[in-house]
Amino acid sequence: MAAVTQDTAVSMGRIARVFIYLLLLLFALFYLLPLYVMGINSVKPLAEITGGNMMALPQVWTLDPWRSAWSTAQIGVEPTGLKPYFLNSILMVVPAVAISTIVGALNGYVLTKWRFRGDTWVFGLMLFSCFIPFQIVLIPMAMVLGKLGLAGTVPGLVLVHVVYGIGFTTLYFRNYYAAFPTELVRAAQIDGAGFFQIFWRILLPVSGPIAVVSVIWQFTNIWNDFLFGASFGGTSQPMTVALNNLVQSSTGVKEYNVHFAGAILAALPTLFVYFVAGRYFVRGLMAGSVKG
Amino acid sequence: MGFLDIRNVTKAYGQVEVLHRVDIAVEEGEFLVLVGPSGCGKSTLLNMIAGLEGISAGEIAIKGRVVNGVHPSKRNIAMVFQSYALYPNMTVGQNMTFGLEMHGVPKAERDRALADVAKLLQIDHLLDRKPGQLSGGQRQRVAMGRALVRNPDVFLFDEPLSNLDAKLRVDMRTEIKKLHQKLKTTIVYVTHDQIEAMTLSTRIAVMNKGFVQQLGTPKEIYDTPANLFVATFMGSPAMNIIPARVKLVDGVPHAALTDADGAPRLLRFSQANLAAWDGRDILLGIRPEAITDPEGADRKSGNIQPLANRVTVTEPAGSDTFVTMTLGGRDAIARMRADAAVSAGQIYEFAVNMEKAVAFDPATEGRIAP
Amino acid sequence: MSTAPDFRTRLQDWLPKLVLAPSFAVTLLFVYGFIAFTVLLSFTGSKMLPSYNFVGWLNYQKLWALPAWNTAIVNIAIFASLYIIICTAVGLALAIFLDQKIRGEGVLRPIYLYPMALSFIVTGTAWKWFLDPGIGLEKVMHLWGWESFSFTWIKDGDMAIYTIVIAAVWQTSGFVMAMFLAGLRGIDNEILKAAQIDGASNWQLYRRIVIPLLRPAFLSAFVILSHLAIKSYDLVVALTGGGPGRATEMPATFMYSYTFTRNQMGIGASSAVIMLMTIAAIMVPYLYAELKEKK
Amino acid sequence: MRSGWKTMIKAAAVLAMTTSLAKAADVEVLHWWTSGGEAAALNVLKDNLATGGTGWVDMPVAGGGGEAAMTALRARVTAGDPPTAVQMLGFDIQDWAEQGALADLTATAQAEGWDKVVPAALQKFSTYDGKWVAAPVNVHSTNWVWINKAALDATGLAAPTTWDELVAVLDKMKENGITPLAHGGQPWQEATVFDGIVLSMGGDFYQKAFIDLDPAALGGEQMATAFDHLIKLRSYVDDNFSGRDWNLASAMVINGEAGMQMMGDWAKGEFLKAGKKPGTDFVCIRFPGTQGSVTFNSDQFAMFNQTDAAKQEAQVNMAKAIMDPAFQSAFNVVKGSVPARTDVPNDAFDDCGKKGMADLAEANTNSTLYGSMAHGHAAPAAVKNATYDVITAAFNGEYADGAAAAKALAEAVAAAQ
Repeated sequence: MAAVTQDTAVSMGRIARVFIYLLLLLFALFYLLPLYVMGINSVKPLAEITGGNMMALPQVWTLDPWRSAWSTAQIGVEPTGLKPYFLNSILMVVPAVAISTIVGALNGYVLTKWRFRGDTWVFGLMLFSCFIPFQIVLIPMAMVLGKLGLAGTVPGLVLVHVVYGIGFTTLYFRNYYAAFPTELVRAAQIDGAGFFQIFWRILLPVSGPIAVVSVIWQFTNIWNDFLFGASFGGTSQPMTVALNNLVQSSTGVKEYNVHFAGAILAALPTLFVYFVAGRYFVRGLMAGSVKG
Repeated sequence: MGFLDIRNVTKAYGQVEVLHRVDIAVEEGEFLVLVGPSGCGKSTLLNMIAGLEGISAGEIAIKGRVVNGVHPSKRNIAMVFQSYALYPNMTVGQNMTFGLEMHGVPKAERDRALADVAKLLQIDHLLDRKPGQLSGGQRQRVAMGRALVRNPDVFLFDEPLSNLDAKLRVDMRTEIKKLHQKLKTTIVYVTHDQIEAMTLSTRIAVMNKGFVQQLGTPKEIYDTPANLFVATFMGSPAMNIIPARVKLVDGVPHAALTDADGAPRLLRFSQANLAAWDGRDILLGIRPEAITDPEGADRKSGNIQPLANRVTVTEPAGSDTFVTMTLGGRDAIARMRADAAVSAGQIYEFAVNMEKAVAFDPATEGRIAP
Repeated sequence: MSTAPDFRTRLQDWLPKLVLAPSFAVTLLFVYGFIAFTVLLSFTGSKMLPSYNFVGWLNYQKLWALPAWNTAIVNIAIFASLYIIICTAVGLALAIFLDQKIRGEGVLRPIYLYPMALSFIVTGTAWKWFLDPGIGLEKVMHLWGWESFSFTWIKDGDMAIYTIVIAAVWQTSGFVMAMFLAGLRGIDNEILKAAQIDGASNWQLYRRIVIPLLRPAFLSAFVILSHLAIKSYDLVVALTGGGPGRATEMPATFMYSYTFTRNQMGIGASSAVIMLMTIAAIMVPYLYAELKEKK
Repeated sequence: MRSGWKTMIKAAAVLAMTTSLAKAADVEVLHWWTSGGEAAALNVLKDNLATGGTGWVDMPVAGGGGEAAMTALRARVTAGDPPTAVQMLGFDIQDWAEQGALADLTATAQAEGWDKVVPAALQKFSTYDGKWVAAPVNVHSTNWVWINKAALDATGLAAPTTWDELVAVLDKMKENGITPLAHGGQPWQEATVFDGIVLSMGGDFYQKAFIDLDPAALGGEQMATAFDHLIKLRSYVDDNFSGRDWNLASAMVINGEAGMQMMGDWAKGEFLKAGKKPGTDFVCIRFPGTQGSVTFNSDQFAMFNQTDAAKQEAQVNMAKAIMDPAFQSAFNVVKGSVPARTDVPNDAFDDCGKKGMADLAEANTNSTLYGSMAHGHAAPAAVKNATYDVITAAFNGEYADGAAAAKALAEAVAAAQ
């Protein structure tokens, strides 16, 4: 593979190559711009922001906005900063991601290795859950959660996220497992492994790449959700709702530097996940999900 | 009652029957090969023996126990797959003992069985590697080792050599044959390669379109194919099938056919029962090795018929030379000695061993003689 | 000599379906049940909370008579087509360029990809600033000495929708790039070698061989982008709040405001039904083709 | 790894349990007062309640003047799990009361004599069907104009009291090279300005058009003139107004970039925080032609039905605490509004605050206290938003003239009813 791409690259010529690098860098700048604006303005004193250039480096560097956003900014009646909400988000995201990924993996396993009459129909129906706009489900979801006694609780929120996540996770795992040799499952059956043993011992150990895709996808989606968090979070509101409370406060001086610091804080986990696991993401996509 | 009994087994997907009333009894220690083109139902049958697919009708018994509905792991069978189906996340050793582990065999015993088999297959040095680090031949051995460790009643092989290159395939074929002779286990082996079938088996079941076309020893299958399909499927190059008419000359049946130039020729049959077919069209089947140069003709044969014919193409293959000619309007191949002096366009005197000739009914395609 | 399957085998037969059943049941209720509920609501005179006084097609008649809904339809048409085309073009170009043995690919790729990780609740303010002539790009250019530079789209009712396209492309084009990159890396190199031996130029190689081979990636990208376009809500709220005036109203914002802030749940539901039908019209043929092919 | 999960899930379960336990004798308050000053003001209430043994569970959902909070509320009520008390504006209270979702506070109200101290116009929103369902916290009046003193002096004119004077001042400011009118392009801000314009056409007209929703008034000549005035005002606003937050518009007036802003009394806080003094640095006047009349909005806490007796008691405690004159004074000093009770002493308030209280009392006695259309105190949400649509469109120049806009307004309001 290396040989061929090198061939094409070489024959592209020096000028074309410089042009490509230039274009790639230009796009990198475009993508980084909002992050730069947020970052640079989160370490300026407020006066410098209101009077100055949004792109300029700070004249006075300060970490106060970060400290304030994290632990002292007013969120509701309490000057708690975003800190407690961070924990709320974690308590919600971790189980929701874990459950939806595991359920998706099991579904993908059944839909490819234990096929039955009408399985594609079942899958097709499940897939539609990926495409439903969330605003539509708000009211009926509230009714169901109320009936279940889960309204305003963390388990309720986890349930909601799992329900609208399994379409995606099932899709990912199904496409990935479709390429996994069915003979291995048969061999394991003859070896005496049961349904779960095969899953646990044979398929799960090789599911790394797609699990990364599924986890990244679910993690970012759930972490970034605002609508469900605000509506069903009750007293354990997630980070996004707190950030919104910080940024959207109706009156008073807008402390933009604190807002930006808070925004970056709220985005740190997802940024971390993307930058650290990003390369596995492309690899995972290659491993199956793009094949459709 | 055999060791492995397949009784009137049928497989249907909804309305579509893909396997029709298969009936085979396999004796202990037998090496049965299921051979046929792809889609003939041979793998389905194997999977049904393994328990990987359900049985629509009929029954399968192993050692007298009907196993319909019994879980694959409880049939005491082992299977070697086409792709070897080695678990990529486990080492060779773990792969081989996984089945024992699943059956609750204690670790010490597993290790002993593993050591024995690894030694037998000469893969002791590979036990800590992952399948990804093995060559094709090594994987093949590991796959067999995994089956052997289980010490099953019946071994099932699903086209185990088809992923190997030509040279390795021949080596492994010999290896499997040796192993069978040494261990005397009962084997059911699926392949689409008729040479594998011929060399390995003690008995062959030739399958096509969901039917067993013929069940017999390799010699029976080769010499007296039950029908046109078996005749042409088994053997390479394939048996020559030549349209002819039976003609009685002095009460003895002859095959009347035309040579490359359209001139009529007569070849005397050895099979007297063909007299009943006097004046009717038949298909004459002659294997390439039964058409030779006169010096290369089978000296033990009691019925060598001369046949002068024009040569179309010669193909020297080192050990033999294959000669193509036209007979009865179709191409026919003769297998000559390598040094036979024959060239294209020339008329040459061939010797036809009519003792080996087979005749088929053009309508039913069934064998009518011998 | 029993022929009945033993217990374990029977359990193993049922287990796969048992495992799948909860997901399927949940989907039936939370997706199809809710859709049915929404359809039902769209025929009622629900205002603040769901009520069950049926009014026939009245909500739909009202909906199509509303100028704001027509604006939303026009906007989504402009937005979706531009967004899908630009995202695909940018994603494909970046993927092809990145596939040229670029040094630093490991750094560039996450940079292109990261916007997908951020919600507009996080980046909304930064974008608003950036697009605002008073503090953003325009002012920066002026400060840097380019006095005649003008970029006031977000304040212009006719142009504001394009700023939404810019931000949306920013967010998802990297993801599309990843999908194309995965597709490119999956192409059999022997085919490329063969094409080069056949004398294809780079341009021809991509146009005639590579891009047609990326068809599955194109399809996946199209499906993902089109449903994101129809669902786009955060983006609009964060950037323009639907303004200037109602120039950037979209079906999702329309549906939300009628259902939750204007106390006209019936009309909101009927707009939701139209959205769902549009999504279904795109998804169902795609899913049908995809799943049928694989069967 | 596995045990890690377990503890995590356990922790989540425990957390969920404790929060639901804590609810028993607490008030759970849904509100969108999240900025520093407001939250500090709410903290007064929280502390008052704490001394009486009633806990406070905070559920803030900010954004869009309570839109997000109202969505969350809808989900909570639908789920059968409403918060105890919810910050609410005008007609939302009536709408929720109509759904039968609100608790009856009449007994407490009678015992405390609320009907004697709360202005009648406010009571219209705090009561439904003769029953008290909400406790009003404050009264904001919306028909204010905030003028930069220096900019006004530069025109050489006096603070305007009529439309023509206003136009003269604005023109002069334009000549002086500043943005005459600071404005943020958000529907509610445009509606706030329009409230003032319509009120300047006369209180009766305002009443007929926005409260009675009389089609003749809505589509008539006077309304056409009002729209003409609005369109005229657009010409005094800079081009960069769209989407601007109101406090940024205030900042323009504060630093002299702009001449004036038409905004409710909450804008005062911005001026004070910037260290500006009323009278010397900035001037606060009623919208020209509306002196003596007040359009208001009022934040109230609506109490939602609770079955649990302990919660009901907590609810009553909270209502009492809100109506406590000391709290009303303390809260409104911070918030910049005036107390919802007319009997609160004005000692703690500054000059603008005192003027606000006096204006309110005067308007109350003269019956010239009107609910603000822009802030949902004149007509229900559907009508309000339909009105917004037309006003915003008119401000952005989408109608040929005021008459066309007036016609559109009458149609939109009719359609929304």
